Amino acid sequence: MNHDSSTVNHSRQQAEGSLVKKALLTRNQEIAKGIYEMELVEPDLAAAARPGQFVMLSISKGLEPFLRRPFGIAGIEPQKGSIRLIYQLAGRGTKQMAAWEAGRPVELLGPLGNGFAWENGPGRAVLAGGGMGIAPLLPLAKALRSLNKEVTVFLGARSLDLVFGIKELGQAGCQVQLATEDGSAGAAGFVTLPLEAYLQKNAGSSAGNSSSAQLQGLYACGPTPFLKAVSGLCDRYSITAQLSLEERMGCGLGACMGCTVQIKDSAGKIKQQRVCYEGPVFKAEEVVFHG
Amino acid sequence: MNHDSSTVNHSRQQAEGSLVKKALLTRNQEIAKGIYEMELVEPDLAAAARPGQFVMLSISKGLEPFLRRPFGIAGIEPQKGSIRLIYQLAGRGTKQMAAWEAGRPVELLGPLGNGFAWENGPGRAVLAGGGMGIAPLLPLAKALRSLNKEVTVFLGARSLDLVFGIKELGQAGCQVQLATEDGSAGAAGFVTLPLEAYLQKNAGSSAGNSSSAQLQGLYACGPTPFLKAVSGLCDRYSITAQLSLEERMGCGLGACMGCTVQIKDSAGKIKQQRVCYEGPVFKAEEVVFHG
Amino acid sequence: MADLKVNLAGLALDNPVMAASGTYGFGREFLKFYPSSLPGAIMAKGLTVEPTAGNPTPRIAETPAGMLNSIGLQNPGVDAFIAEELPWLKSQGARVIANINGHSLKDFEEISRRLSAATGLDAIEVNISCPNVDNGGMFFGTDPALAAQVTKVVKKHCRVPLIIKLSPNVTDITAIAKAVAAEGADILSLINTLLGMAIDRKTRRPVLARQVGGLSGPAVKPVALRMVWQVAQTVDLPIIGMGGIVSAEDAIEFFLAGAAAVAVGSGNLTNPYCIPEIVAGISQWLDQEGYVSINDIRGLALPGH
Amino acid sequence: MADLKVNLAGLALDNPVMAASGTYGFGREFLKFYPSSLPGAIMAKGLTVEPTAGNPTPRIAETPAGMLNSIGLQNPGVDAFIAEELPWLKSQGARVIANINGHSLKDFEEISRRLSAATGLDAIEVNISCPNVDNGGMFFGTDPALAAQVTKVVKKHCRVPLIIKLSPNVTDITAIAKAVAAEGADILSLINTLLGMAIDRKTRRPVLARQVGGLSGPAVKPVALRMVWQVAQTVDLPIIGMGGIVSAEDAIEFFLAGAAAVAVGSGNLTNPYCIPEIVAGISQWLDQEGYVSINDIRGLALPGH
Ligand SMILES: Cc1cc2nc3c(=O)[nH]c(=O)nc-3n(C[C@H](O)[C@H](O)[C@H](O)COP(=O)(O)OP(=O)(O)OC[C@H]3O[C@@H](n4cnc5c(N)ncnc54)[C@H](O)[C@@H]3O)c2cc1C
Ligand SMILES: Cc1cc2nc3c(=O)[nH]c(=O)nc-3n(C[C@H](O)[C@H](O)[C@H](O)COP(=O)(O)OP(=O)(O)OC[C@H]3O[C@@H](n4cnc5c(N)ncnc54)[C@H](O)[C@@H]3O)c2cc1C
Ligand SMILES: Cc1cc2nc3c(=O)[nH]c(=O)nc-3n(C[C@H](O)[C@H](O)[C@H](O)COP(=O)(O)O)c2cc1C
Ligand SMILES: Cc1cc2nc3c(=O)[nH]c(=O)nc-3n(C[C@H](O)[C@H](O)[C@H](O)COP(=O)(O)O)c2cc1C
Ligand code: FES
Ligand code: FES
Repeated sequence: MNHDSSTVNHSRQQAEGSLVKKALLTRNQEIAKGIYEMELVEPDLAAAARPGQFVMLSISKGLEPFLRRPFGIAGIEPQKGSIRLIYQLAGRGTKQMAAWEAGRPVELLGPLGNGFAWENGPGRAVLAGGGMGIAPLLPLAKALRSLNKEVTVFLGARSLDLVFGIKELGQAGCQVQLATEDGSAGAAGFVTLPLEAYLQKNAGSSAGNSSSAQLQGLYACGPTPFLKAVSGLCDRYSITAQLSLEERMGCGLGACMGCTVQIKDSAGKIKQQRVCYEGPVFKAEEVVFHG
Repeated sequence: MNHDSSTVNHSRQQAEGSLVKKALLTRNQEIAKGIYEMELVEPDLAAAARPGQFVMLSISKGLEPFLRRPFGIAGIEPQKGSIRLIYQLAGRGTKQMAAWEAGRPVELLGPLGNGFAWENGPGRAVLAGGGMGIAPLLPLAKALRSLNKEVTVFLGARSLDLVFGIKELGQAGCQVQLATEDGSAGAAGFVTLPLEAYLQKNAGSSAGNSSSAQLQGLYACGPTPFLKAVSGLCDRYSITAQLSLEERMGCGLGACMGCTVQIKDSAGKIKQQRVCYEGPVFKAEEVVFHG
Repeated sequence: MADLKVNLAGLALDNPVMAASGTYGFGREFLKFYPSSLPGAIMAKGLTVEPTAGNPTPRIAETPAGMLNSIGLQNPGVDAFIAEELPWLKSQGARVIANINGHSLKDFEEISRRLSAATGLDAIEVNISCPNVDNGGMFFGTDPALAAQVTKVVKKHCRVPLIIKLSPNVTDITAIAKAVAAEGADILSLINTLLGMAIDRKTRRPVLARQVGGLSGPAVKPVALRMVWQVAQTVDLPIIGMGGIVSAEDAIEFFLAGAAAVAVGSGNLTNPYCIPEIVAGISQWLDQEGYVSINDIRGLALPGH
Repeated sequence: MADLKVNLAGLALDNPVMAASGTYGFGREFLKFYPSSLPGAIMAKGLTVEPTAGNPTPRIAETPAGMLNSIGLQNPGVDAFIAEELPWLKSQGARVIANINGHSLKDFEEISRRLSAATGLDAIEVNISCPNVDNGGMFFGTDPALAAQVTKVVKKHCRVPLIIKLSPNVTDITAIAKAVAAEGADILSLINTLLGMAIDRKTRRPVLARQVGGLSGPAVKPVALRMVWQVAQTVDLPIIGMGGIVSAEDAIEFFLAGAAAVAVGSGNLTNPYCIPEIVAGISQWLDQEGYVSINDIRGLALPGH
């Protein structure tokens, strides 16, 4: 992703050297209920990674599990030569990962896919993360803050014990608005409610806005129904948005056509695009939601 | 195996409690080229194990590899609560085992099968091991020595770097005769040559024997062609022998009929018997060799 | 506690987890681990009219997430089963299903005739799908007309629920299912093993003495699930699902695919406690998900649910 | 250094390790890892006459030592292949095999007619065995007469070696092999995927949107090996063996079973360097075992060797 581009730019950040990397696991700990954070040191990876990109982790050298596992990059620290992943226990792959100890070499492919795009210079951005969708927004929030943008992050989770990243976002100078479905913290209910309230107030012309800077766009990641709702809001309030999508993946490389989504261009023509290759980040108005 | 029985006795040494055991790996080191020795602590197992019995090791908790792996018990130390296994790198199971570090819990089934039988009191025994077949003869040699029997052990190996157990046998007070196929140590050629020379001298009536005690029997373990040759010698020199057989195993428990061999009774009637259950030790004269 | 009882066309079982034929002998070897009454039923080792020696060894090969076997129906013959194994198993409180095999229709007729005199038998399973014998065996299971004939012949003498065990080595398993259903099969069990092979790079030869063998274990689970799911949509008979079940999770998938009960085969070889662990795991899962009975989850993954 | 060159009915390749159709796109994605000229040949993603969108997602599920896919032949259509992908691949020095599909004989005729005008194509592979499309697809591959018809239709327009790709979802794969051999197939490739299914315990539904999918990966290797071994004994055509090959050891087993060349499918997804590693591994093994050519080990595990 090119930081200088002013629109979503799907040109690939070509990785230096091979995409197959061996990284050193330096930290692996539970940060919320059933949610772990892993730090991996691999300087080339850390230098090349952009917010919104992902990696395919190899869980075992053998056949079990057979496929690699995709995880969004949740932290990028080129100075330390490290990236971070935040993952939730889902099945046997993540269960094995949770047992890994620091010092272990981890094989992965990455960075993969195209990250988020943004305009250079100041401005205002809204980020909305549902559940694990918060993870890939963390490095994005920091990148936007480093350009001195005002960043408001809406975090939605089922309950407080599944929330992570708030402190990190606060330290980076983001406004954080939390909603939990069970009301255990922040607003009760879906995070799309406070998000809608915010958009209502802040969208459109910057006149009458609660903030001075212009709202440049919205970035969202989370479960499909959440993205669909966010997409609807953006449509209603005429806000351009970028969505990070998920699909079950075979290769993560663009070869198997396993992760195809329907993307419609401005003329309304539908194309098949690969989440792993043309995505995972797409313009909200281009994404065709089914069902 | 009942130590008091004077003939091969296939009654099963009933294990106390469950056959499924979790043992602690306390040592795992290379003792010859590509040959490793593993010490496992599990007091019930050490107390129940008899020379000639085996265990089925679980290599992984998952599906890879799928089946357990059979290994003869190569050392029994009830006082230390431990047993030893000696294994050669053969494929992916043994390769994984070689990487295990002390402190690891190892799941296994055992002790399984029926061990060797011997007469109580002094006497004289010959043991013949080919290749890895030496492993299960080690605890047998010690048990026989503890009854003050004279024990001569014939060890055959492809070359010197694959030989193990000599020192242990020497310390236990056994006579050891080594033969290597490449002549790198001991007699050159197959170990059946010096064995035959020995049997020629010592078989039959104890009159004219080089030793005073009576030759009570021969115990052999090794590859099938070796066992077949040994069996032929025993036949020729009218020596009763016990052979420990190998077959590819499914369950190790007697349930799958994977490890069947043909055993003929004294009337010449052929029965199907399971190496894992009625064996692995059989009387030489009962074993039907094919091909 | 959820109710694990199932009733398959009159075959009433305390729980739906059976031991698959050929992986459990006649139950004796597992007595060291748990009572023979624990499995929903024990499908005994495949029987033939006369005692059978089986194939030469090696009979076992390992494959990725699975195994091959070419046992070749080694068994003491149906009479020994009736005289010794069946009474012993019944004395242990086990539910017993005889698994029968033949090289000809006459064989099937004879073995079912002899079994009709046995007391205590809970069901008969007809193996028309064994890939490990030369004549008969799988042959009967790959042609709808032949499968129907075997069913008819056995049905004549069968006084207990009749299970036909289907072969996965066919183009269309639903055609076989329909054919045997039409001739009076009460229950279907599937799948038997897939015909496979392993080659030894060192010797350059097949690993198994018989060259080919039957593939089982987790590797075949996707094929087994698909076939159960297809057959459940085709015929209205209870299905005993098997093929690769080694955990409660696996078993639950078969119920969702439409099975009324399941059987564990290779899993018994790698983990002698496989069946009790699966029974406990299913029970726990049903409770956790709020189901009252195992029958409540049957077929939930079928179209139209 | 052992000679890795093979010649399959005129299809001469520098090495016998190909990329299997559908797992390698049109080669572009692997250029990041190694040159497109490295594989013996690239079997391009399955083509249809018109551009095809494929099936809804999820299209991928993981299974023990394997995977299911239900891509449904998403592709840009044969014309785009001829205009863009083929010239590009040839400019990279690749050997290119077009994988063609159809819902009707007319489709097969049309697509082969269009391909007959393409320059640079090294062979055509006819997929009569895709389990992931509703009409046609596997249907043609499960009946000897239909398989023969497709072969005949394509043969008419085919100016390059003609490969027929067989389905494993059949009772007797040798019958199909004989039928297509009789109509002029030059080479056989096998196996395509086994029809399978995965069920999600949480949703109680099939994992794949299309419910069933094609099983591939190491899990199916024993079935693939058996079929190659059977077909090699039945017809006198060179065989491209595939199904579960992820290592040089796997590949060698296929040669021993009678394959003249091999292809790597799912292995490309889990390890982008799978093909070069296998090429190097085969070469090393041949040297170590003292073989002069890969052709020397072909069929060593067949009866009579
Ligand atoms: C681009 C992308 C980025 C992702 N980023 C994250 C992240 O940052 N943190 C996180 O916790 N999770 C993330 N996921 C989801 C994550 O990949 C799955 O939770 C994980 O693969 C589950 O593996 P498992 O073995 O534990 O579960 P299993 O249930 O055993 O998985 C079985 C199979 O299904 C696939 N699978 C299961 N769930 C998903 C899913 N939701 N999406 C895609 N494939 C799935 C697995 O890859 C595997 O092939 C991401 C997915 C994608 C596609
Ligand atoms: C009763 C018995 C006692 C044994 N004792 C010893 C011992 O003390 N030390 C030792 O080094 N080896 C012993 N073996 C052989 C040992 O079991 C095999 O070498 C080992 O299982 C190979 O496993 P692997 O995964 O490394 O090889 P792989 O080639 O990957 O094995 C693949 C499969 O073949 C089976 N297998 C391979 N070789 C043999 C074999 N020779 N016998 C039986 N099964 C085999 C494995 O169990 C496995 O299922 C014994 C075998 C038996 C039957
Ligand atoms: C060692 C072994 C022996 C078997 N013998 C028989 C048999 O005698 N009769 C029969 O119907 N099925 C037999 N089977 C097939 C199993 O009953 C079962 O159908 C198959 O293994 C699939 O289940 P699994 O994957 O759980 O093993 C045998 C399977 C194995 C592994
Ligand atoms: C994702 C995927 C897509 C596939 N698409 C095709 C295809 O378009 N045409 C075809 O003939 N085979 C297709 N196949 C089958 C493979 O070419 C191959 O026959 C099969 O996967 C077995 O090999 P493997 O076990 O090495 O994957 C596909 C397989 C996979 C995994
Ligand atoms: S996962 Fe293979 S193309 Fe995207
Ligand atoms: S290994 Fe199963 S009976 Fe011996």
